[in-house]
Amino acid sequence: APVMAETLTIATVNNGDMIRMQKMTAPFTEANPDIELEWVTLEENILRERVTTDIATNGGQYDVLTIGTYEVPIWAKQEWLVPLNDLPAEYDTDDLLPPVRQALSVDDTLYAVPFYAESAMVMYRTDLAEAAGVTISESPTWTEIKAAAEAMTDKSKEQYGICLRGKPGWGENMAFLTAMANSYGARWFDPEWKPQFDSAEWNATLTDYLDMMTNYGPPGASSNGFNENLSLFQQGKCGIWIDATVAASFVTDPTSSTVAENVGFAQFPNKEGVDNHGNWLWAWSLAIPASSDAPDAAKKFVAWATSKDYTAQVAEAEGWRAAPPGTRTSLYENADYQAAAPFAAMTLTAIEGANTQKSSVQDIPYTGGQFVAIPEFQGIGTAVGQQFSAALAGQMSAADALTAAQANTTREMARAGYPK
Amino acid sequence: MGSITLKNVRKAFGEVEVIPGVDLTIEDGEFVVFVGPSGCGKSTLLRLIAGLEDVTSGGISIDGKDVTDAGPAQRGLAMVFQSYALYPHMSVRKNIAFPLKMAKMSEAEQEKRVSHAAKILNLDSYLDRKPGQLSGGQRQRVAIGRAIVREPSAFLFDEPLSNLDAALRVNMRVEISELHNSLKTTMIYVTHDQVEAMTMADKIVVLRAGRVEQVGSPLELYSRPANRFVGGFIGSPNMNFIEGEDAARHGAHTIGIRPKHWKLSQAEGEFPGTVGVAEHLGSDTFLHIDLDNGAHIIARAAGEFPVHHGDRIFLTPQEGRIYKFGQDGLAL
Amino acid sequence: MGSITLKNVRKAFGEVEVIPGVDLTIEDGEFVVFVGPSGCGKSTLLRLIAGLEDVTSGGISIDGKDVTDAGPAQRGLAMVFQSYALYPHMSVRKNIAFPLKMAKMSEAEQEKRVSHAAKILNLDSYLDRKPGQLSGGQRQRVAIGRAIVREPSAFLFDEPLSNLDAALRVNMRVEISELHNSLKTTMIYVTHDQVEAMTMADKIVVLRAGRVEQVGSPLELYSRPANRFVGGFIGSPNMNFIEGEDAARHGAHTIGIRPKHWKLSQAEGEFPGTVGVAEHLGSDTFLHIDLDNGAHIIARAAGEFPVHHGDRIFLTPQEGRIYKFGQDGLAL
Amino acid sequence: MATRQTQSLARLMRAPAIILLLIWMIVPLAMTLYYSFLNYNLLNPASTSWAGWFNYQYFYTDPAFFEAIWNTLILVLGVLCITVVGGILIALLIDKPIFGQGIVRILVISPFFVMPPVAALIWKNMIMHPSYGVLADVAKFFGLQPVDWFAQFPLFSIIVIVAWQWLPFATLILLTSLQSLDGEQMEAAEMDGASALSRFFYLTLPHMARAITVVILIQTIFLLGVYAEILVTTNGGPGNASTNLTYLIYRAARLNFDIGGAAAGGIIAVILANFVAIFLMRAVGKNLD
Amino acid sequence: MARAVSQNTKIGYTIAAWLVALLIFFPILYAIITSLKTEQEAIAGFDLIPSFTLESYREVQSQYNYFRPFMNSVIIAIGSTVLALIVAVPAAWAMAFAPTKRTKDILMWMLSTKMMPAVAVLVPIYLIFLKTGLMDTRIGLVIVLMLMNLPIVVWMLYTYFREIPGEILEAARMDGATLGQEIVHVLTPMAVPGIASTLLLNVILAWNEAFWTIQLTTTNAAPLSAFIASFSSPQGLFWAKLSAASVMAIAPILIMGWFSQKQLVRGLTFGAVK
Ligand SMILES: Nc1ncnc2c1ncn2[C@@H]1O[C@H](COP(=O)(O)OP(=O)(O)OP(=O)(O)O)[C@@H](O)[C@H]1O
Ligand SMILES: Nc1ncnc2c1ncn2[C@@H]1O[C@H](COP(=O)(O)OP(=O)(O)OP(=O)(O)O)[C@@H](O)[C@H]1O
Ligand SMILES: [Mg+2]
Ligand SMILES: [Mg+2]
Repeated sequence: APVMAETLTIATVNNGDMIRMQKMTAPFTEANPDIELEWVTLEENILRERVTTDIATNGGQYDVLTIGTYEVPIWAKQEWLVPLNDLPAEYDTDDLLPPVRQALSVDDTLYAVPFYAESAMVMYRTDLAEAAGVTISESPTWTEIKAAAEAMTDKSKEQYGICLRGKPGWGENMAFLTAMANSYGARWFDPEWKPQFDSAEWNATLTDYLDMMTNYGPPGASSNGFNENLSLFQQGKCGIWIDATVAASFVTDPTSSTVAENVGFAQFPNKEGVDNHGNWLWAWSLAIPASSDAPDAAKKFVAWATSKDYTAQVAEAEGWRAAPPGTRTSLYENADYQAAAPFAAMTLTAIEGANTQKSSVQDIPYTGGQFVAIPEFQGIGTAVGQQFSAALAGQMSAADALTAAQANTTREMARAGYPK
Repeated sequence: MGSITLKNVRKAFGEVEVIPGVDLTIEDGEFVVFVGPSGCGKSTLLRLIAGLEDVTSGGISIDGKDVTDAGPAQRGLAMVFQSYALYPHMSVRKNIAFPLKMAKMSEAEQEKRVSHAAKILNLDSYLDRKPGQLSGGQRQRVAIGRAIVREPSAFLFDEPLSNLDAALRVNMRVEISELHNSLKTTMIYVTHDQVEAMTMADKIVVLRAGRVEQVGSPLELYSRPANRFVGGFIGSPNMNFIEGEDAARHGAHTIGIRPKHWKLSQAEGEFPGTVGVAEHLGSDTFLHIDLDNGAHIIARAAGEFPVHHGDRIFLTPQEGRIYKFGQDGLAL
Repeated sequence: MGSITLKNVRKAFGEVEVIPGVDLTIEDGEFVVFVGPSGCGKSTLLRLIAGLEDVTSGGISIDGKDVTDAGPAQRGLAMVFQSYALYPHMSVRKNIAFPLKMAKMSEAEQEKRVSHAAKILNLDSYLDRKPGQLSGGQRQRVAIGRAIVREPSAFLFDEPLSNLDAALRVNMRVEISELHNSLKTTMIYVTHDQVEAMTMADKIVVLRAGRVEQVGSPLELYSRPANRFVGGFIGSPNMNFIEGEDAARHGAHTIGIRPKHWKLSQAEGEFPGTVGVAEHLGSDTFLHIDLDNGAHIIARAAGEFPVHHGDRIFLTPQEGRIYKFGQDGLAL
Repeated sequence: MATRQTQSLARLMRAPAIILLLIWMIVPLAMTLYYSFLNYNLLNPASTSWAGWFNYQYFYTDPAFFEAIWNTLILVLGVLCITVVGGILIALLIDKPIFGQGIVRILVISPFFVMPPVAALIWKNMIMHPSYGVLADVAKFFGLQPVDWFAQFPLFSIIVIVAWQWLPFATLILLTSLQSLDGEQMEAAEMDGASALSRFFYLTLPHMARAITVVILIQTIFLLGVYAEILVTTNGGPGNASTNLTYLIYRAARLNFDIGGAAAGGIIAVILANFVAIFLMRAVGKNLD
Repeated sequence: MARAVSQNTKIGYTIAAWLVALLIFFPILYAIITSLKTEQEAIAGFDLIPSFTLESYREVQSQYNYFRPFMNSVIIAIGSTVLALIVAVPAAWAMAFAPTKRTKDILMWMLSTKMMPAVAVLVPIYLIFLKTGLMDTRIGLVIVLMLMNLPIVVWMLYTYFREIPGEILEAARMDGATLGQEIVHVLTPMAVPGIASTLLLNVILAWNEAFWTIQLTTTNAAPLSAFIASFSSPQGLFWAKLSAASVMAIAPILIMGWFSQKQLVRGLTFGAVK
C-alpha cells in the first residue's frame, strides 16, 4: 500500500445491495490506491444502535455511515453530519429523484446521498386474481384490496389473500401502519404535538388492518416483517403483499421466487375520498459523520458508491434488474432498465408520489412519511408497534391497543418536553 | 431366631472368581467374626448374605428358609456399614426411625422403639442432632441403633470400628460385645483386625482369597491353628516363624513361636541375637530382635526388662509351645 | 545440635486462650513426645515451635538463639504432618529433593542426599513413583525422607501414624524409633496414643488443656504419676480408679490400680464383682468387671482365665501397687 | 496458616482483585447514578438538564415497569423450575449404565456452548417458526394448526429457549452431585426396606440440596440479565408480554437513547438484584459451606 | 450399587437416554443440517437429509472473512481468561488459606457485581473507552471481559483451593519455599485440574459474550458475536446461510468443549459440587 494510505471505516447494513457493493469496490480502490476500505456489516437494529452511540458521543469510529431518511434530518440538525453540497459536477446531484433528495436535505443542504430508495406499493398475484375473478386497478382503494384479498384466500391450500407486516418495531409494522394511516387520513400528532390515536381515522385504520389480517392473513402474522412476508410471497402463499418497492426485484427474480412470472403491481391503496397513498419513502443512504478524520476520502467514496457509474457496473455484472433502484431519474429513463424491470414505472410513480414534508392530509407539525422525524420516534414507534402487534396476535382489542398507544405516546411526548 | 446357612456359595465378578465356594453354618445367637487379610472377600461374603449382591451359584437360607433370591429388605437382617451410612440430613431420631417408617409402623410404636434403642445405646441426649454433629463413636452407635429397632433376626457388621481411633475402638468393641450379651441375636462381624476377632467372637471364620481356612472358637484358633496362615494371623504380636535348619531341628519345615513364649537370657540360649528397638510399655516390654540367623523376631517380656538397643540377647522357645508346620503350611 | 527452649509461651486464638503458658526445655538429641487428650493443644504447641503460628507472648529459642520472630523456614526444623502433606504432583524423588531445591542446593548434592535418605528409608525402588501410587506406610516414609534430607536440627512429628492401620502403625513406630537411634537428632513427636508415647519417648510431656501436667521418662510417668490425670492417661488398659469409702480405707481420696495389678479369685477378695465381657486374646485375658460398689474396672490376667459373662469374681489389689491420690488429684 | 506475616501477605494478594472489581463496579455505577438524575438523551445532548427524581418517577410509573418485574420473576422461576426438575430427571437417567455414555453427555452439554443470540435465532427460525419451524411441521403432520409460539406464548417461548441453554449446566451439576452420593447409604436404605421412590425422596433429593442451591444461585445471576433472546425473538412483545426488566432498560437505552431513564432503570435493577441477591445468599448461602 | 444390571434394562436406559440427548441436541443438529442445504431446501419443510452443499459456507465466507473475527474471538476469550486467572489466583489463595470473617461476604459481593445490567452502564464505559483509546482494541475487550468474569474465576478457584489441604502449603513453607515458590511449585500444579476447568468455562463465557463485544468494537477487534450479528436478519430469509454462519460461530467452542469434556464438566459445576 502507498505510504499515506487512509483507512475508511464504513458501517453498512447487511442487506443484499450493500453486500454486493462491498464486493464491487475494485474500480474505486484502483482509482484511489491511497484509500483502504474497512467494512462493518451489521444487522439493521444493531447497526443503528452502534452508529448512533458513536456519533452521539463523537466517537469517530466510522467514516461512512449507512443511515436512512429517518436519521438524516435529525442528525443533520445536531450538526453530526458533514454537508455534501460540494460533490463534483459529474456526480450530477440534480439527477437524484426530487423527493429522495429532499428527504436527505435540511434547508436545501444535502447531508447524505442515497444508495437505493424505496416507497411502498401493492404486489399481487395476477394468476390468483384471475382465478378468483377479481382485478386490481392501478390505483386501488382499500375496499378493493379487501375484496380481492377475500376472493384470493384459500386457507386449505395455505393460500392467504393478504400479507402485511405485523412484527413490532418502528421500522417494521409501524412503517406500514403509519403509511396506511396516512392513506386513511390519520395523523400521529396535531400541530400541538398531541397524539391522535383516539381519532376515528386511526380507529378505522387499525380495525380494517386487523380485520383483513385475521380473516385473510397468514398464521403467525404478528411476527412477520419484511423478510418473512417476502418468503411467503415468493413461495406463493400470499395473494397480495403491500410493502416496500425494493421487494419487486426479489419477487420477480426467478432464481428465488416461485411466482416470478405472475406478479402484478399497483399503487399504495388509499381510502375512498382521501387523496393520500401513504407517502412511504425510505432511502438507505451514505453519510459522513462530522467526527470522521478522513472526510475528503469519505466524500470520494460516497460519491462513487451512489454514482451512475456504480449503477452501470452493477448492471454489467449482474444485469439491470439488480441495479440499486429508486435514486436517479436517469435510471428510470434507461431503456435497458425499463425492459429488465417491469416494476420500474410503478416504483417511480410511488416514489415521486411520496410527500415526506406533509405526509397527512391533516395539519401536522412533523416531517417524514412512514415515520415521524423526531428522535423520540424510535422508542414511541416501537412501543406503539408492540401494542398493535399484540392486537394482531389477539391478545387485546383494537380499542385497547389504541388507548394504550395514546397513553404511552402522550407520556413519552410529555417527557420529551413537547410541544417545544 | 437367626440361623444362617450358606451352601456352596460362589461369587464371581465378571471373570474374577472372588468366592470360589463357601459352606458355612451360623447358629442362632452366635457371634461370628469373618477375619482375613484385605481383599480376601469378607465384605463380599457379608453382602451376599445381606442380599446386596447376587450369588453366582449356591444357596443361602435363613432360619431354614431359602432366601437366595429374596431382596435385602425381605431377609429380615440389619446391617451396620463401615462408613456408618447414616442419612446426613436426618436427625438421629429420624435416622433410627427410618426403617420403621419404611415399614409403615405407627408413629407411637416408632417413638417407643426409638427411645428404647436410644436408652440401650446411651443416645438419649443426642436424638435431635444431625449425624454431622456427632463424634465417631456416637455415629457408630446411631448406626447400630438403626439396626436394632428393626429387631432383625441377625446383625451384619462390616468393619464397623475401622474409622474410629484406637481408644474409642476398644470401648466400642466392648459395647458391641455387651450388646450381644444382652440381645442374644445372631451377629456376623467382619474385620481384618485379629484383636477384634479374638476378643469378640464366639466363632471365628478365617478367610483367605475367598476360601475358608479354619472355623472355630478364638482359643481353638489360637492354640491349634490349622495351618501357618492362621497361626500367623491370630495372636498379637504375630507369631514368629523360623524356617530351615533351625526348624528342621524341631522336626518341621517351619516352626512358630509366639512372642510371649520365649525364654530370654542375657547369657545363653538357642537363638542368639541383637536387640533392636525395645518398647517399654510399663506392663510389658516388646523386644525387636535380629537373630544371628537372619530372622527378625519379636519377644514379649512381662513388666520391665532392662535391655537396650544393641545389647546381645539369647532366646529359647518354651517347652511345648512350639507350633510345627509342614512344607504345605499345614500344622503337623 | 537441636536444643529447644520455650519460655512462658502463650497462645490465644482471638479470645480463646489455648496455651495459657508453657515453659519447656528439650535437650539436643532427645526424643520428646507430647501426649494428651484431643484438643489439649499439642498440635498448637508444635506449630508454635515450627513457626507456623505466632506466639501470643513468650519466647522460643533454638540452640540458644531466639527464633520467636523467625519464619518457619529460618528455624532449621523439619516437620512431618499427620496427612503426610506430600506434593501429589511430584515424584517421590522430587518430593524429597524439594527442600534442597528451595535451598538452591546443587543438583549433584541434591541427588546425593536424596539417595542417601532413600537408602535409609528403603525407598530406592519407589523414587520415580508419584505419592498417589504408594501405600500409606510408604507415604509416611517419604514424608520422613523429606524431613531428613534437610539435616534439620530437630524433627517435628504431628500424629504421623494416626492415618495408618493398626499393623502398619506398629511397624512405623519401630522404624521411627530406629531412625532416632541412628540419627540421634532431636525429635518432637505429638500423639494422643499413650502406647506410642510409652514406647518411643525418651521424655514424655503430658499436656492437658494447654498446660504441662508432668514431664519425665515413660517409666517415671508409669510408676510415679504426678497426679490422677497422668496416672489414668499412661498405661494400657487404663488404670482403674476407686473412690469413696474403699479408697479412704487405703488413706486416700482416690486409689488407682492398674489392670495387671489385681489378684483375681473366684472365692474371695477385697472387691467382689461380676464379669461383664471377657476378652480372650490368647496371650492374655481382659476382664471387664462391674464391682458391687458400682465401679466398672478392667483386670488383666495372663494367658487364659476361665471365666465367662455373668460369673462372680473377687479382686484384691497387689501389695504396694496401689497409687494414692488426694482430693486435688495430686499423688500422695 | 495464620501468622501475622501470612495475614498481611494475604491482604496484599486479595487487593488487586478487590480493587479492580471495586473500580469496575463503582466508576460506572457512580456515573450511572449521576446520569440517572439528568435529562439526558443521547440524540439531543444539547438539551441536557438536571432532572432530580424525575427519571425514577417516570420509570416507576411506566405501565410496563411492573409487568417487566413480573415477567422477570416468571422468567427466572420458570427457567429454574424447568432446569432443576429436568436436570434431576436427566441426571438420574444418564447416571444409569448406558451404552455410549460419553457421547450422550457431549450431546447433552452442547447447548451450553451456543451463544445466546445464535440459540435464539435457531429456535426462532428453525424450531418455533409458525410456518417453517420443525414444531409447525410436526403439528401439520398430526393435522393440527401450527402454534405461533412467539405471538401466543411469548414469555413461555423465551423460557423454553433460555431453559434449553441452561439445562446442561443444571444437569451436570446435579449429575456430579448424584455421583457423589454414598453408595453405602443407598444400600443401608435398601436394607431398611425403602423402595426406589422412597430412596429418591428421602436420600437422593436431600443429598442434592446443595447442588440445587448452586444451580439456583448461579443461574439466577445470569437469568436476571437475559435480554439477547428477547431481542432476537419477540422484541419484548406482543405488548409487553415478554419484556423483562433488563430488556426494558435495554429499550430505554438503545431504542430511545434515553441515557437518564436507562440509568434510573439500571439503578432500580441493581437495587432489586441486590434484594434478590441478599435474599438468595440468606436462604441459600447457608447451604453453601 | 454393585449389582449388575441386566442387559435388557441397560438397553432400555440407553434408548431413553439417547432419545433425551438427541432431543436436547436437536436444535444444533438441525442448524448443522440446514447449513448443508440449499436455500430452497432450507425453507421447504422438515427434512433431515440435506444435499450436502457447502454453498452457504462459501457464501458466508465471501461476504465476511471469517478468519479475522475468529482470531479475535480466540485472542479475546483466552486473553481475558488468562488475565483473570493471573489476578484471581493470588486472591483465591488469600481467601482459601488465610480467610477472615469477611471472606464469604467479599465473595458474595463479587458475584453480585455480575447482576448489574450491562446496558445501563454502556454509555459511561463507551466514553471511557473513547477517552483511553481502548475502543475497538482487543486489549480493551480483554479488560472488560476479564472484569466481567473475574468474580466467577475467583469463586471457582477459591472452591478448588479449599480442597487442597493447607498442610501441604505449610509443608512447603517449612521446606523453605517463599510465598511465590509456594504458589508456583505447589499450589498451582496441585490445582491444575481446577484451573483448567476454570479456564475452559471462562473461555466459553467470554466467547459467547455478545453485548460488550459488539458495542465496543468496529472492525479491528470485532469477534464472532459481531460476525453473527451481520447475518441475523438478511434481506429475505436465507436460512441456510444463517445456519452456516451460526455453525461457524459456535463450532470452535463446541469442538473445544467436546474435546475437553472431562475437565469442563468439573468446571461447569463452578467447583461448588464435588
Ligand atoms: N464390584 C466388584 N467388582 C469387581 N471386583 C470386586 C467388586 N467388589 C469386590 N471385588 C473384588 O473382590 C475381592 C474381595 O473384595 P472384598 O471387598 O470382599 O474384600 P474384603 O475382604 O472386604 O477387603 P477389605 O478388608 O479391604 O475390606 C477384591 O479382590 C475386590 O477387588
Ligand atoms: N486456628 C484456630 N483458631 C481457633 N481455635 C483453634 C485454632 N486451632 C486450634 N484451635 C483450638 O485450640 C485447641 C487446641 O487445638 P490443637 O489442634 O492444638 O489440639 P490437639 O491437642 O492437637 O488435638 P488433636 O489430638 O485432636 O489433634 C482446640 O480447642 C482447638 O479448637
Ligand atoms: Mg471389606
Ligand atoms: Mg492435633
